[in-house]
Amino acid sequence: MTTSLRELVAHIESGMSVAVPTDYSGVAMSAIREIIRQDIKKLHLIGVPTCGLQAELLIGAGAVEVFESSALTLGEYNPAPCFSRAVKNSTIKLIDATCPAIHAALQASQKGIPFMPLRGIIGSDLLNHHPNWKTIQNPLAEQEDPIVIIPAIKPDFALFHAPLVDEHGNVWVGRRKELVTMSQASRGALVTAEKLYEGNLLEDEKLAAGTLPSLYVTASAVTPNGSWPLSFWHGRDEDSEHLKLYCKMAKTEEGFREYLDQFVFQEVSQ
Amino acid sequence: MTTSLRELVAHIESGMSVAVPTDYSGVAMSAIREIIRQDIKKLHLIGVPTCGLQAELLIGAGAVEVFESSALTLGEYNPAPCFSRAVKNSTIKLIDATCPAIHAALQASQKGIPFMPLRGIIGSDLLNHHPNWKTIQNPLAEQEDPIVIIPAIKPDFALFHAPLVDEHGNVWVGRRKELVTMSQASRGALVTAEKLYEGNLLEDEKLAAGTLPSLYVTASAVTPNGSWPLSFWHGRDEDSEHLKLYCKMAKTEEGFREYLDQFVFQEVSQ
Amino acid sequence: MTDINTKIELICFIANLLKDTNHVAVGAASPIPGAAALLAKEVYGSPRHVNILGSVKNNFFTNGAQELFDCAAQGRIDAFFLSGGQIDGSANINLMGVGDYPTNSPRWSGTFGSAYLYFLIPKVILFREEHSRRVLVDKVDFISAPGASEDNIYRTGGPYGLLTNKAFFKFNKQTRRFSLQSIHEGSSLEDILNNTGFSFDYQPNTPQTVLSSQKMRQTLQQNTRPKIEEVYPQFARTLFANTEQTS
Amino acid sequence: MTDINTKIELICFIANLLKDTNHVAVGAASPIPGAAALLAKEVYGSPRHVNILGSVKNNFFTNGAQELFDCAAQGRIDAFFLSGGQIDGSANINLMGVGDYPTNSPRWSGTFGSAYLYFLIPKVILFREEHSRRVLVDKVDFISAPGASEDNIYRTGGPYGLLTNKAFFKFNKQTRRFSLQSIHEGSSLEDILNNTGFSFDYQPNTPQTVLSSQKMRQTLQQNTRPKIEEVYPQFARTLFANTEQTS
Repeated sequence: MTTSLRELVAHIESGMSVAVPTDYSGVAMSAIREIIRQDIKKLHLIGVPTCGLQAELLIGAGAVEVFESSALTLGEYNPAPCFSRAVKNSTIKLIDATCPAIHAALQASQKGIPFMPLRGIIGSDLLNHHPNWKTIQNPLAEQEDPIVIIPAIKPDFALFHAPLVDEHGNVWVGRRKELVTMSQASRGALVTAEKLYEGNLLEDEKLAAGTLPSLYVTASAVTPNGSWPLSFWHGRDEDSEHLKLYCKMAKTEEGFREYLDQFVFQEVSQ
Repeated sequence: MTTSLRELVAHIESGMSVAVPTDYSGVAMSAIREIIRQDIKKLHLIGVPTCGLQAELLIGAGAVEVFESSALTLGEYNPAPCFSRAVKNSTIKLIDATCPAIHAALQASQKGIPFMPLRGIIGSDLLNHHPNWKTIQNPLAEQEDPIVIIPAIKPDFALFHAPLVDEHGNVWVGRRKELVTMSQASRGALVTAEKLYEGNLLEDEKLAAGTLPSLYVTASAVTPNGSWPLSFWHGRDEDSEHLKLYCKMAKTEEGFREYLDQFVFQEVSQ
Repeated sequence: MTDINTKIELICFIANLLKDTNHVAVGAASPIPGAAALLAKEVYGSPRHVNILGSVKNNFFTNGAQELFDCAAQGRIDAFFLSGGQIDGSANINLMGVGDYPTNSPRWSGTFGSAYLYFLIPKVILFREEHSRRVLVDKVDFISAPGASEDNIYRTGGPYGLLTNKAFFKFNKQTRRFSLQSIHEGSSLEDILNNTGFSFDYQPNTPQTVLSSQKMRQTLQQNTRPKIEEVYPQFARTLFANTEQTS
Repeated sequence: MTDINTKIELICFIANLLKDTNHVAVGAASPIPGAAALLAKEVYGSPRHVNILGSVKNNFFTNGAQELFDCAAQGRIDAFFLSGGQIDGSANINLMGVGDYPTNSPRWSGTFGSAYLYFLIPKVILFREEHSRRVLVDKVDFISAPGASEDNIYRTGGPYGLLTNKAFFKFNKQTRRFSLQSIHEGSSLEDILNNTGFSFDYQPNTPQTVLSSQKMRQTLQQNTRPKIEEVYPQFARTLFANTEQTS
């Protein structure tokens, strides 16, 4: 039931919307590089709720038309060079949000409702620039009580890296329930996994509690070290040397092209 | 950190609202009998999303002022005699809902939002009788698009039976995520557990994925066989003989009193 | 036909209604639809996913009791079963009780998820074995869930048909009426007319319900049986009590 | 004061601000607030719950990334820390960038959860080590999250104070202004006035920030150190590089 990384990524077409998780949730970096190799363009990338190197690379490679998230951060390696250039030169469209609004928008899609109300936000300049949010009077309140409503976001795909997948296509995500939300909110999930689990994840009640059922999974590929060079919560540390190298190379547009040549295009598609 | 059943139940005061799960989620029947022994009255009982013997007993014992749920069912032992009498004689106030609306109301409380919109319902007579639901125009739609909004329900307590509790007050609920929702939606959770887990449930990533953290747990008591005579998803089968006996005895008001004497008042509080 | 044979025919009949689905969800106390879904999966390979609610082993939901409702709203459940203490000619169902709400007598269990799932699951099969004027009424006393909605109401699902132990009706969304499709062995058009409290469309020459194939009954006996036993042990005991009779 | 000693003083100072809390949440890349919360738990037994986000071991949330926000809305988080590329005299914070949105240059990371958490957590401590006119501006270029709201806006939380490596200010909700509470060793009122881009209330005789007690520094060294090392290994290495210096 699992597939190759190449076939997994081939589900994504230019112009689609793809939801990806934040660094600590499990980032499918191998798949991100494969997206660049397959020359998929005009993506609407949704960082749930923030985004890091994966958005930086895709933006640098010119694969992103719209970037919707609450932040793009490389953590201690900030600032993100390609993102900074893209913002300055307006080569991407930004939809800037705040973390719980990204979650709320996906949860609305997960629940099949058109919107979710959310507290806070009023008075933030985000509200003046966001193309979809709307402030309404709370229909239950007798006094004045403005509240922001967040329209549902229904991505084409959720794309992430998980610890385990089984041959039925069930995926163990553990405590990372935002991956469940992202997957159920999307048309389908594309998952790279560190390991193949022998057996059925749903037959062990302990594992089942952290399992995304195959019903929601479009394709999965066993991709050991799939989050490299980022860390993975269920395993590896980040490759700090590589990240430092990235920041150094990506300082200039030319250096970034060289980085792509060396670490993306020369990597063999699995 | 765990307490006695008596002290656990003593957190509940007359007039409070208590959310309890449906039979397959884990019902704290021992605690329900303790509520009757402690003579706690005027409860607003919320069956999430439906309810069975626990509501039937509490209603029969005169402990319930308001019953809010989507159904009261004894399954193959239907009809529920005390519930039927109470409805016929109008001795309880009914708030009849539909399952996803109960979930949505608790999720709204969990998210600290005043309401959650929900599809469906329009055209159901439920909508004509529910005291809190409201139909509004979807503020995002250009065409006519009525949608029901479900106000948040914030119970005083969630009360349920779980497989495991640890000495820190963390509770393992496995796949039964509605128990997490109920607990986070409430001021606090009161939990009886089949077993004490040696160690910290949060330190094992497999168990952590199905664990309700102690932050949300007001009190917990180790109560083996705490769902008796109902079945428990993580262990025991129902006591069918006892359930048949109950139905026989509770056919009349007098028989029900006798049942209470024999199986509730004569049971020793732990 | 024996009672057991009737049940087996109902199972096979429903299984045939499910062969174009990917994911069928079945309520907890519904052994005939549950067995049918498992049989269809066995025979046709579709539905691919069968979810028996309330079961631990045969329920693959992991996100709590709310997942069923979320999943339906996502359009990921293709077929479901509802029943009713009363069902009327507009496919309205009543799970609340007889008489005026809230002091119904008898009061039934309540509406469960029907007021929602009926709107969102494309193929809802109404299933009630009892075919009588007591159940199939002209107008339900309480609409737990309406059979049809105005055009401005968001609705992606609704009634596909009504199956009883006497007949199968399809529901016509345009006319908002049932039309009789076939009459089970042992019944007749006259019997149906006598025992149905609502008016419905029919042809004078309504065909008899086609009996199940021997192959299907065999698959049920041999392949699906252990799965049914796992989920509905008591029901399986009755159903497979006398295996000779059924093959 | 050495840089290390300054950090230790900041940790102890923040720990004292947290002793009336039950649950403190700390963002991922915030070692000083994180160490302070762990220290307060050690010294005062409160906060009882410390949640370091982004960490696996020291994060007890189990319901995904959304739980932080739900938990805050439930009123179950008492204190949190925010910072800003710019912070103005009305406690507005800017995490977006300098210049006109959307073509900011520099563009910072973005607003994260600030536009929400600032409204819902009662004790938000603004913490930024750099105390300069570049950071503490008269008016932020972009309001990621406002310091105060009109009375008709649902708001159960907001700024408690602002801590820098020069001083501590409290925020007055009524006047919507900061008032200088104390000046750290090595700075002066004049230094503060020179380096603060917004106007604020102050007394000419503003006291010096009270230095931490030796007992507290000892507890930090001896008891809290292993916990800090677990969460912030690199930070701990710097902080405890020369243990003699700090005790």
